[in-house]
Amino acid sequence: MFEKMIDKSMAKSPWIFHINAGSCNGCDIELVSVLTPRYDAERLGFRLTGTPRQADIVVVSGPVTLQSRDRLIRTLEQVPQPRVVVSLGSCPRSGNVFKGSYAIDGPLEKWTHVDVSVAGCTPKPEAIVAALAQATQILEQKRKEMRK
Amino acid sequence: MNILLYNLFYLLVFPGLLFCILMGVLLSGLDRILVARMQRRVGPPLLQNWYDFLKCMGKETIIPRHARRTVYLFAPVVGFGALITISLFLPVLNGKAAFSGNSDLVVILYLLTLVSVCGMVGASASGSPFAGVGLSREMVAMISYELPFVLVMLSVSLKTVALNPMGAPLTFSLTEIWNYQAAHGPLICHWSLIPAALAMLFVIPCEVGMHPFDVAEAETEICEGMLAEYSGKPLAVYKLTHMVKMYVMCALFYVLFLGGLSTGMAAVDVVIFVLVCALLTFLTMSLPHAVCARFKVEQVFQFYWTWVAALALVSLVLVFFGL
Amino acid sequence: MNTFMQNFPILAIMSLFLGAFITSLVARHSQKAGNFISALSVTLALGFILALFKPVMLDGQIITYWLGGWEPVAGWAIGICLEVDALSLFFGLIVTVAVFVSCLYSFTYMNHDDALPNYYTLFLMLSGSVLGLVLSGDLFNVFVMIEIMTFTAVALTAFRTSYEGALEGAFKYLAVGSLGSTGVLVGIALLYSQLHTLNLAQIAALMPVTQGSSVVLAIAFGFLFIGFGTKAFLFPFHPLAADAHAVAPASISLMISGVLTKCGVYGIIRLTYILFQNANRPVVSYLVTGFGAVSMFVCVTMAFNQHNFKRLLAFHSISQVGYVITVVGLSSALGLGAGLYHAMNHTIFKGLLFLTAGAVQHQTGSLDLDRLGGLSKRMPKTTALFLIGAASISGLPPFNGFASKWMIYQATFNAGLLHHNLFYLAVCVCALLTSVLTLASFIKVTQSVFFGQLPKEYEQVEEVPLAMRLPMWILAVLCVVTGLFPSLVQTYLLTPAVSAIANIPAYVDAAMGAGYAADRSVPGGVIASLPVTNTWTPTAWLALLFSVTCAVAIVAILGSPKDRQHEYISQMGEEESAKYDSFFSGEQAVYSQVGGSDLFWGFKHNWRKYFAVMHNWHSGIVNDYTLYGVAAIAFVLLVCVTTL
Amino acid sequence: MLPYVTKALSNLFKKPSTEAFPAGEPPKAAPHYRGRLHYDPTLCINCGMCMRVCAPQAITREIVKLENGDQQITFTYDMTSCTFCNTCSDFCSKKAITLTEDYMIVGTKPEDFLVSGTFIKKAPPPKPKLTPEQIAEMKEKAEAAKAAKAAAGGVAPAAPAGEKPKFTPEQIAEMKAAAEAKKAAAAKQEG
Repeated sequence: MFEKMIDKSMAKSPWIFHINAGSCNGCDIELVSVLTPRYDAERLGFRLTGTPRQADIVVVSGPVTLQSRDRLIRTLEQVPQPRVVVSLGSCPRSGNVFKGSYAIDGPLEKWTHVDVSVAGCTPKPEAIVAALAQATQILEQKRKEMRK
Repeated sequence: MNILLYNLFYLLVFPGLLFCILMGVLLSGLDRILVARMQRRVGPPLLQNWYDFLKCMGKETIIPRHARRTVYLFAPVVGFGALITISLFLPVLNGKAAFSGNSDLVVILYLLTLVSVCGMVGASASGSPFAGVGLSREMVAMISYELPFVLVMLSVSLKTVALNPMGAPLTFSLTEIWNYQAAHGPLICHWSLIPAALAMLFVIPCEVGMHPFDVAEAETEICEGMLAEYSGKPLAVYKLTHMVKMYVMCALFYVLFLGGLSTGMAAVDVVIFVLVCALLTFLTMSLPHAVCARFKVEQVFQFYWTWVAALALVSLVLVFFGL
Repeated sequence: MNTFMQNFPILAIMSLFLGAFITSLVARHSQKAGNFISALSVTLALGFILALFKPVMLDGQIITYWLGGWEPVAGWAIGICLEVDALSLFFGLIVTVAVFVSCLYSFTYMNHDDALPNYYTLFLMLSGSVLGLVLSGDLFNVFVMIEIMTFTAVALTAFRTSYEGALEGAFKYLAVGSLGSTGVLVGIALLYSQLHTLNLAQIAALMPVTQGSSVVLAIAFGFLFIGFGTKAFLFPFHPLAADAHAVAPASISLMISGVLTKCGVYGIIRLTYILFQNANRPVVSYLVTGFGAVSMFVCVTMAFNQHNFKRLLAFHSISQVGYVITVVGLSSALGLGAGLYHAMNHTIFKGLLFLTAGAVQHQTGSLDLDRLGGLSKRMPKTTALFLIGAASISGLPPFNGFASKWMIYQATFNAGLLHHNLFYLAVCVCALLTSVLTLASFIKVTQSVFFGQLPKEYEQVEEVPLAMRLPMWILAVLCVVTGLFPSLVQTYLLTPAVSAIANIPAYVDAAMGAGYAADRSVPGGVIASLPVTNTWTPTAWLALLFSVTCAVAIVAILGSPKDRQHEYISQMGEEESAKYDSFFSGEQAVYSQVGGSDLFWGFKHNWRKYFAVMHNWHSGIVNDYTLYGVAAIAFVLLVCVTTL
Repeated sequence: MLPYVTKALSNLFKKPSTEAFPAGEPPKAAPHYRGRLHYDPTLCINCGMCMRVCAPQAITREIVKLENGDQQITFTYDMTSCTFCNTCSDFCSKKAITLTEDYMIVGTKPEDFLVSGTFIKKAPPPKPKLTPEQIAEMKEKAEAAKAAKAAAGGVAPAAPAGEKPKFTPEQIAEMKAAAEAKKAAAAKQEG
C-alpha cells in the first residue's frame, strides 16, 4: 500500500533541476516564468530545486557547448533514479542557429536519452507546462518499472 | 502494562508521532497555499508536502563518495526523533504534557538545538562544499535567534515564577507556566509580555528556517545548502522534520503565551488549538514569506541581535521590575 | 576511626612521587620497566583514592593524617597535615582518573619521542603535586605543591622543543604563572602574619568572619584569589593557556586543562567558602562570578578565530572553567553543586577532546584546521569519540555537559530571582549564549577536521591503535554515564562535597580535635546546607528519544522491501562513477575542496570591531600578558581593600 | 514594508490570476504569434528559396524520381531546429509557408516535431519526334529567313567567328566622338 502511495505521489511532486548547457537565457527565463502567478506550476507540485540530488525532472536548455558538456554529463549522472530528462527549446535537440559551430558538441541526444522535448525559440510557458505534465506521467511509469 | 500502553499512545499517536506529522503536513500545506494566494496564485494542494515526502521515500538514495555513510544516513533520523520528543513535553491539551519535568524549557531549547545540530552534522558528513557553507549559515542563524529566544524564555519563566515566590525550584516548567496562565489569563494579555510575544513571533520563522530567514537552504545561491547532497529517504526525513518543526514552534508559542485556556471539552480545545496554530503559521511564516526577499546572513544576525533582542529585553526588564 | 584508611592519602601522593624517582632511575636502562613503574604508581594512586570513596563520600568521614605524627598541641597546629574531606576527595578523584587516563595514553602517544624517562618523571611529579595540593590541609604545602606543579607543567609544555613556539609558550607560562605563585605566597605570608597559623582548618576557625576583618586580611584574600585564578587561567591570564596547550603534548594538555585548572577552582572554593567564608558577601560574589562570566564569554569568542585545533580547545577549556567559577561565585548549594559537576564533566569531555586532537596529530602530524579534512573516512572511531566529546561540551542532551549546564542555568536564574538581581540574570543569558557559541566552534572543528573532503596527503592515514583509543573510550563512557545518571552523581559525589563545604565546624574539628570549633564559635557555613535536589531525570525521555529514533529508523531504512534495498540506496562500488562525486555545479571533484576553518564569517563580520580589539589585545608578547596580570592583581586588591 | 503587507493581505481575498490551462484548453496565443509552421505543398513551386534563407538549416528537401518521370518532392521542416523567425514565409513567393499560432510543440519522439509536405512535380509533356524530311524543311526555312534578313538590313555579312568585326574609319570616328561627349557630360556632372 505504501508503495502504491509512493507511485501515485511520484507524479504529484516532481521537482525540477535546470541545467543551462550554453543557452542564450531565453528559455531559462521562460522556465522561471512557469512558476509565476499566471502559470503557477506549483499547483501541480512543481518546485525548482538547487541540486541534482533532489531532482526528478532535469530540464536542459541550450545547445550543448564544449565548455558545458562535461559538466552537463556529470550533473546528469548525479540525479537519482527515477529521473526524466526534458529538453527545453530548439537548441538541445538540434543546435538551432548554432548548428555546425566548432563550439557545439550537441545534440543532447548524443549524451543522454531525452524523454520529453518542447520546441520553440523560446517555447511559450503553457507549452513548457504541458511538457512537464507529460514528463510526470513518464516519471510515474519509470517508478513502476523500477519497482518491478 | 497499562502505563506502557499509555506511553506508547503518547509517543505514537497524541501528542507524538502521528499527531505531529498530521499537524506538520497540514500547517505546511496551509502555509504554501496562503503564500500562493497572497501572490495571487492557486497554490499546491493541501497535502502537497505529504506527496513530496512520499516521493522522496521512493527515490534512490545516493551516498556520495566523500560522505560518511552512518552519520549521513542517521543524522536526520536522530534529529526527527528529537523533534518528536519535544512535542511530548508540550502541554497542548489542558496543561497535561505526556512527559513533564522541572526543566522543560531548557530541555526544549537544547532539543531544538539538537535538531539543528543533527542537520548540520549530517550536512557536514555529506562532504559537499555547498553543505559546508550552508551549515555555517545555519549556525549563524542559530546564534542569531538564540539570544532573543533565551531572553523570551527567561522573561516568561520570570513572570510565572515571580508571582508565586518560593515556588522557585520549578522555574522552567511548562506545566507551571500553563497553570499560571490558567489562573491569571494567557500571558499575551499581560502587557509587559507583549514585546516578548512579538519577539517570539520573529523567532519562529528563523527557527523553522522559513523563507526570509532560510539563509541556510538558499536554493539559488548555494544549491540548497545543507541538503545539497541529500537524496531519497534521508531527504524525506529532513523534509518531514521541517514540517513538524513548524507545528512544534507554533505549539510552543501557544503554550508559552496563549496557554491556560480550556473549555472543558477536549474536542473543542483541539479545534481551537489547531486554529491558533494555523493563525500563527499565517502570521509568522506565510506573511513574511510572501512579503520579504531572503535576507543575507549578516542581516539576519543584525536583525535578531538588535531589534528582536531589544523587544525581548524590554519584556525581561519589565517583568523583572514586577510589571 | 579506621586508622588503616588514614594512611591512604599520603600513600596515594607518595606512590606518585616515589614512582617519579624510581622511573627516572629505571627508565634509563629499560623504557618498558619505566612504563611499568609509571603505570603501577598511577594505578596505585587511583586505587588509594577510590578506597577512600566509601568512608569519605558515603559515611561522611573526614580523614586527617599528620606527617610524622605531629598532631596539634594546645590548639595550635604546627605539623604538616593532610585533610581529606568530601570536597578534597572529589577533586582527588578527578585528578587521579585524569592522571590514569593520561598515563595510559602517553605510552603509545609518546613513543616517537626521545628523553622519555624525563617525561614520565616530570609527569608523575606533576600528578603527585596536584594530588598533594587538593588533599593538603596546610596552606604552605599548598604553595609548595603549586610551585612543583607550575614548574613541571612548564617543563612538560616545552617537552617537544622541536615544535615551533614550544619554548615561547613555556616561557610565557613560566613568567606569568610565577606572578600567580607569588600572589599565593604573599597572600600566605599576610595571612600568617595575622592568624599565626598555616593549617587550613585552624585558619578557618580563627578567621574573624563575624566581627569584621582587617585590611591586611582583605589584601591577603585578594592575592590568594588572583593566585588561584592564575592557576585556573581566568580572564586576563587566558592567553597563557592557549599558547601552552597549542604546543604541549596532548596528554599534557589533558593534564593542564583537566587537572591544573581544577586546582585553581579547588583553591577558589576552599578560599571563599572555608578559609575566608565570605562567598556570600555580594562583593566577593560579584568578583568571582564576574571574572568567571567574562572568561567564559571572551574565551569562547576567541575560540572562533583559531586555526589550530588545540589552541581552539584551549580557549574552550578556559571558557568552561569560566562556567565553573561563575556558579561557584553564586554561594548557593545548587550553584556549588553545578560548579563541581561541571568541573568534573569538563575534565572528562575536555580530556577526551584533547586526546582526540592528539590522535589526529599523532596520525597526520598536523593540527591546522585549514589543512585537515575528511578524516572520518580514515579514522572513524576517533571521529565517533570526538563527536561524543563535542556533543558533551556543547551541552547537547543526553551527554554530561547538558546535565551540568542545566544546573548552571538553574543556579544563575535562581540567584537572580532570590537576590532580585539583574546581574545574575545577565550571567544566565551569557551562559546560555556561550553554550551556543561553543557549539558553533565545535561544528567548525567537526566540519574542517573530520568531515568534508580528504586531502590527498592524508589518504594513507590510519586509525590510531587500540592502546590510544582505550583511554579515550574510558572518558567517552564516563561522558555518557555521568550524563545519563545525574541523580547518582548527585547522591554520591555532589551532595557529600557540597555538604562538606557547608559544614565548616566538622572540617575544623577533624583536624584540630573535637570541640575546637564550638569553643571559637565557628559559624556553620556560608551556604544553606542541603540537599542539592532539583536534578533533572533524563532517563525517562531518553528512552522516548531512543524509541522514537528506532521507530523512525525502521520506517526510513526498512520502508522498502529488503530484497530490493540495494536499488534504493546506492553506494559507491568499484566503479569510478561521477554519480558519487560531490555536486559542485558539475565541476570535477578535485575542484570542490573548500577549507572550513573560517566558517562563521557572517557572525564575525558583524563583530569585526570586537574581534579587531581582541586581536590587538592578544598580542602574544609576554610583557603585555604580565602587564594584564599585574593590572588584574591591582584591580582585585583595589576591590578587596575598598569594600571588604 | 507596509505597502507590501497590505497588498499581500488584499490579494488574499482576490481571485488568483492564474490561468486554468492544464485543466482545460490551452489559451490562444497573441495575434501574430509565430508558432508551429504550416506548409501547403499544393502552392509550393519548389523554388528552394526557403531553404536558402533558413539560418538554422531546419528545412530539408527530398526529391524522388518517379517512374513516369515525375518528381516527388518532400519538404521537411524540423520544428526543433526552427527559430520561428518567419523569414521563409516572407520569402515564399507563393505563400506556401505560414507560421500558425499553435505553440504546443511538445513530444517525445523526433517525428513529433517534423512538419512536412509532399507534392509531385509533373514532368513536361514529351516532344513529338520529327522525320528527316521535316528537318530538312525546317533547315531550308531558316536559311531562307537569314537571307531575307541580310538583304533587308544592308549590313555586311557576319564575319567569320573568331575575328573582330571591321569598322570603317568613319564609324570609328563617330564612336570616338560619342565616347568623348559622354566623358564631358560626366565631368560636367562631377564638377
